[in-house]
Amino acid sequence: MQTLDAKTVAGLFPRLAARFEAERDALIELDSKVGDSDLGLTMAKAFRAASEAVGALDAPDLSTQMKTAGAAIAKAAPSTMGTLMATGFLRGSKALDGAAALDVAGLAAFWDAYANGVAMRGKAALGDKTVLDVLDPIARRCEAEAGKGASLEEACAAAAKAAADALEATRDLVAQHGKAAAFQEKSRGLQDAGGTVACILADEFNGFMQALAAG
Amino acid sequence: MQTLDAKTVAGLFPRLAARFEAERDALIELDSKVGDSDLGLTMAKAFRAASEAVGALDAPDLSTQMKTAGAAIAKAAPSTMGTLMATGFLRGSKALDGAAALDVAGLAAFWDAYANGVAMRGKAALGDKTVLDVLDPIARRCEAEAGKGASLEEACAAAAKAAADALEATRDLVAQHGKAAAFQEKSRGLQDAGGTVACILADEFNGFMQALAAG
Amino acid sequence: MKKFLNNPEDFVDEMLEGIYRAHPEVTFADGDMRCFVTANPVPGKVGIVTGGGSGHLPLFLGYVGKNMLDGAGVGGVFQSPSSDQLLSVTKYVDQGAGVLYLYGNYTGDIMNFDMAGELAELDDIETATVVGNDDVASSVVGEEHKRRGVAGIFFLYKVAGAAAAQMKPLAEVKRLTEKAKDRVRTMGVALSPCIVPEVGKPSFQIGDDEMEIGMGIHGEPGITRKALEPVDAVVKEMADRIFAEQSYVDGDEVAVLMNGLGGTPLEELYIAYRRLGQLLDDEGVTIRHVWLGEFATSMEMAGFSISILKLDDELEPLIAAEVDTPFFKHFAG
Amino acid sequence: MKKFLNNPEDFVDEMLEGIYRAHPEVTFADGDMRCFVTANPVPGKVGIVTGGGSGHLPLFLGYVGKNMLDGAGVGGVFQSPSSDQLLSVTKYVDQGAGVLYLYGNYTGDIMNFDMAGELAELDDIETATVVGNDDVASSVVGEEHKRRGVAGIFFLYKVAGAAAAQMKPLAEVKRLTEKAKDRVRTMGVALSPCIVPEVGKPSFQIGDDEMEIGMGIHGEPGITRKALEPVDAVVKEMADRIFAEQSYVDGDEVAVLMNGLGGTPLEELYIAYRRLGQLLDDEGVTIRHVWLGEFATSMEMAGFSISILKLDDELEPLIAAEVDTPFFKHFAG
Ligand SMILES: Nc1ncnc2c1ncn2[C@@H]1O[C@H](COP(=O)(O)OP(=O)(O)O)[C@@H](O)[C@H]1O
Ligand SMILES: Nc1ncnc2c1ncn2[C@@H]1O[C@H](COP(=O)(O)OP(=O)(O)O)[C@@H](O)[C@H]1O
Ligand SMILES: [Mg+2]
Ligand SMILES: [Mg+2]
Ligand SMILES: [Mg+2]
Ligand SMILES: [Mg+2]
Repeated sequence: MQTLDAKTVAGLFPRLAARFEAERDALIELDSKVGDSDLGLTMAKAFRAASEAVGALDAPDLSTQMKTAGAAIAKAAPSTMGTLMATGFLRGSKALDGAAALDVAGLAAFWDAYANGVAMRGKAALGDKTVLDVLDPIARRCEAEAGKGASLEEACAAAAKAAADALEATRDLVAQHGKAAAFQEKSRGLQDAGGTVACILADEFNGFMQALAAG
Repeated sequence: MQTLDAKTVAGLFPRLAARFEAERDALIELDSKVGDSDLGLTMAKAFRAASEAVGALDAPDLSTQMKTAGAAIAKAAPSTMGTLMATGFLRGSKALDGAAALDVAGLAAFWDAYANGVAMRGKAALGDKTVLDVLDPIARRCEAEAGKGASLEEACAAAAKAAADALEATRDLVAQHGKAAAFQEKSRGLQDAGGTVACILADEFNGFMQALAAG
Repeated sequence: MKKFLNNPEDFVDEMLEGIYRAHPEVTFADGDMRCFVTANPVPGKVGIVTGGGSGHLPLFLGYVGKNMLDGAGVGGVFQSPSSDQLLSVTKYVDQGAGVLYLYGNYTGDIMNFDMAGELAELDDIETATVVGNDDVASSVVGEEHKRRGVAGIFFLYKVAGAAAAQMKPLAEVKRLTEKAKDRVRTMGVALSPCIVPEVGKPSFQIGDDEMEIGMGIHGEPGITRKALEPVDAVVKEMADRIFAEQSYVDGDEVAVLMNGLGGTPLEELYIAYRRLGQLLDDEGVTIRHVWLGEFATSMEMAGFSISILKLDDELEPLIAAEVDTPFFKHFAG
Repeated sequence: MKKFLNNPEDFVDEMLEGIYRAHPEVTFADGDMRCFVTANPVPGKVGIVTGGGSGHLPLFLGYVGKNMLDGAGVGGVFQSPSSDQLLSVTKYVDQGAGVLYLYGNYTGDIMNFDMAGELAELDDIETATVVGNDDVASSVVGEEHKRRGVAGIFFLYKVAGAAAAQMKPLAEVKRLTEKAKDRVRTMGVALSPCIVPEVGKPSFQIGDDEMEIGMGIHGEPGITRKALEPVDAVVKEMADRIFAEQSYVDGDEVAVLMNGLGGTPLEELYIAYRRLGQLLDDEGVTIRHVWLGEFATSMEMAGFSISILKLDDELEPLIAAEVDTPFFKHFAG
């Protein structure tokens, strides 16, 4: 597939909601190691709210979907990651302004805006062991795939792979932000909790595209 | 022995102190069943204080010994049992007023005053499952022994036996006073904690006399 | 035993040292730290003296201060102060108008206050006594004199303190305090025991999912032990027992004390209070005054109690009066 | 999880219902209970707004009241309030003189307050921000901006509230609050974890005989975990770290906050305070003001924190000012 209409893209949100509900306990567990255990709760709430809000819209365009999701997440889950994901969707929505359908260039623009928004709001740099260290590789990979003229399912598969690798690489980093920063060297060896969320996002985008491609 | 001089009687107090120190944990345990676990602490403190106070006196007569012990206990251990034992010694001291030496009649008068003082202060009746249900049999037994012209060691042995039986009999009673009263029927079957203290007192009086009699 | 302390035997005295360091408005009589008194006695006023075992902060000493109590005998953990100590407090506190003894219904305390009162009489100090017995769980109706005194004594302190501050005579202070006593009821629930420092282990065991409704503040048994239920159900069960003894009519006004036993977070007290408020609404009763927090604790015990005082025109203004003690402050409306 | 609650998801909202029932002096903006505001805003006064996660009562909302704060955004347990909610509070609170945002140094809160401030600006409401970062244990000297905000924010609330009540302009309120922020330091110690109701189990484990010095109020790791020592030694270790950053000279005056984390009895706080007083005596420092009790908790967590504010002539009268909120009352001397 080279493009996807807005109506089809909206099907992504129930998927995300279901996935984060399923990941609830795993994310709690992960966040309990060098955090405060809330990540599973907040992400489940965030994406349930996003899915409900988008589902309640009448034939929204792409930008409106993303904006609505972002606003819903900001309300439902104003934790660190909730706020960052909200910011990501809100910024991503601007990148899709006026787009009638989703293509790989649009996808790349979305993720680029998403990652930039997160970096701005969290004042984090690459290598600080945050969600940004997974979001940025996703954006970069999508750009590269767009340059190659890849299909949506190819781009998303590549982005998911890049995310998984990037998440793995966060193990070598030492946390500089948030509650994990207090653990200093002890955070080394652990995969970043926020990065795990980004990885799940890329994975669900991919699963969604593959299911559609498979018909 | 028919009489004991005041100087010898004073040797009772270190014995009581040592015995209650040894019974500390057992009394805590007993008071924990239908009380607040303090009995071992308070009785150890009470009789340590009594022994120290009497020990600090210069050749005190019998009445002064008992009065000093009572006052020391009142200060050191103002719990229910501490206050009752203090009252007992203070009242007992009056019964021994002017007595140059201890005989069985004096002993009987001491225990009678002791038991009456406790009953008055605690407003308890016989059968209420309190220390009184052991003190009263001690007093009655000593009176009977005095009537028979028994020796001090005979009277004390009989009183100790009467105390042990009376303590056993408290098992059949239901507590009417103090923290144990809240347990109502559940207090049945248990020996009374305060009664145990009275039984220990009679037992130590007896041990003291037997040791002296054995020379 | 996981506690912040040094030698367990010094627990009470080191606590008192800390209190005297922090609060210059209180001091002690006769060189004995356990004879706790206000530094600012009011000439001619009836003195109010309380006392009891330690381990219940802010009970008892915490209510010594302006418009409340004048002195407190401080006992060891869960033990009465001695009659000597109570006498010292009485002598310091007496300003010629006599002294009201106001404490909870426990044998050790009763005997020591009685003895102190007998001794005070020899010194020509008039005393009167009111014994708090608000714990509904500790005996049946008709046997109220056997009931334990628990958190509801807070209201008695407030009434007695305000009445005495108005320079009422001893008999009148006693009458008003008795009236409050007759109109206050408390029910408690506990989830966990506490540890007396010198004992070093909990005095009772309770299952991981169990609660005890009606437990006393020294861990005395209550009415039922059973699996923990949602707090709305727990509050309903507690409130029903209190309501049954207060025979409300529409338009009645009450004062409520939601008291944490020490280990229960304030958040949970407010959740419980929400339900109590609904239940009183259903009865047509107005909550005119409410206090939530820790007023009578058992060290780290988890649990809470509900005390309800049925107000009338005489009691309400006394409950509403301003109070300033180191541990409790109340701005009048 | 042994807690008094109904559905864990309703924990915060039912708590708020209880609070609004109990305290008519507070209310909420925009129909959202989590937008907590004073019912009596003062015309022309700089508004002081705080906010943060629930589970820390009386933080944060407990300090909304006379001479202290005007509003608080209430988050889920250990979660930030949303920027929308903070904006609603900001709009309600603004009386034309601008609003000071005053909260603790946590990423979620910072981002949401920043967003709210950006949105408020679009509505022509001027905001300024002071971020509390008093927790000595959470980063080294020179990296103070990375430190967590904990109980010491109490003093910042008091300074900001008193300054605003004097009708000082926003810039001046901010300057004074910043000054207090630079002069307050806190060290904590914890003995046990707490349980977030929706999570249902403790977020960390700690041995039966262990303490963690420097632990954060969400259970973040501190400086050392080791066997529990006598409290005198624990206080010494904590005080040394604070003293090292306050370079006292003889005659200095401080304000002290001995704060219980929720599960620690008041008796133990006073024992700890006794030792702290001795240590400050040794430094030649006078404790001009002290508060002991629960001011910033982590639900049922056992532990305490020591906060010390080094006073000066400008801060002292602000700390001494009278305050009346539902959760905290202070009669001026
Ligand atoms: N300043 C920041 N910028 C970007 N990401 C951050 C920042 N601080 C924390 N994170 C991410 O947030 C994750 C934790 O999220 P979350 O559990 O929501 O935090 P909290 O519970 O502290 O609000 C971390 O694993 C990290 O990826
Ligand atoms: N009113 C009373 N009169 C006489 N004895 C009493 C009375 N109340 C309690 N006792 C005795 O006191 C014992 C408990 O003593 P103690 O542990 O000192 O009580 P507490 O800890 O409640 O002060 C009981 O076993 C009983 O024998
Ligand atoms: Mg987290
Ligand atoms: Mg006992
Ligand atoms: Mg507490
Ligand atoms: Mg508490």
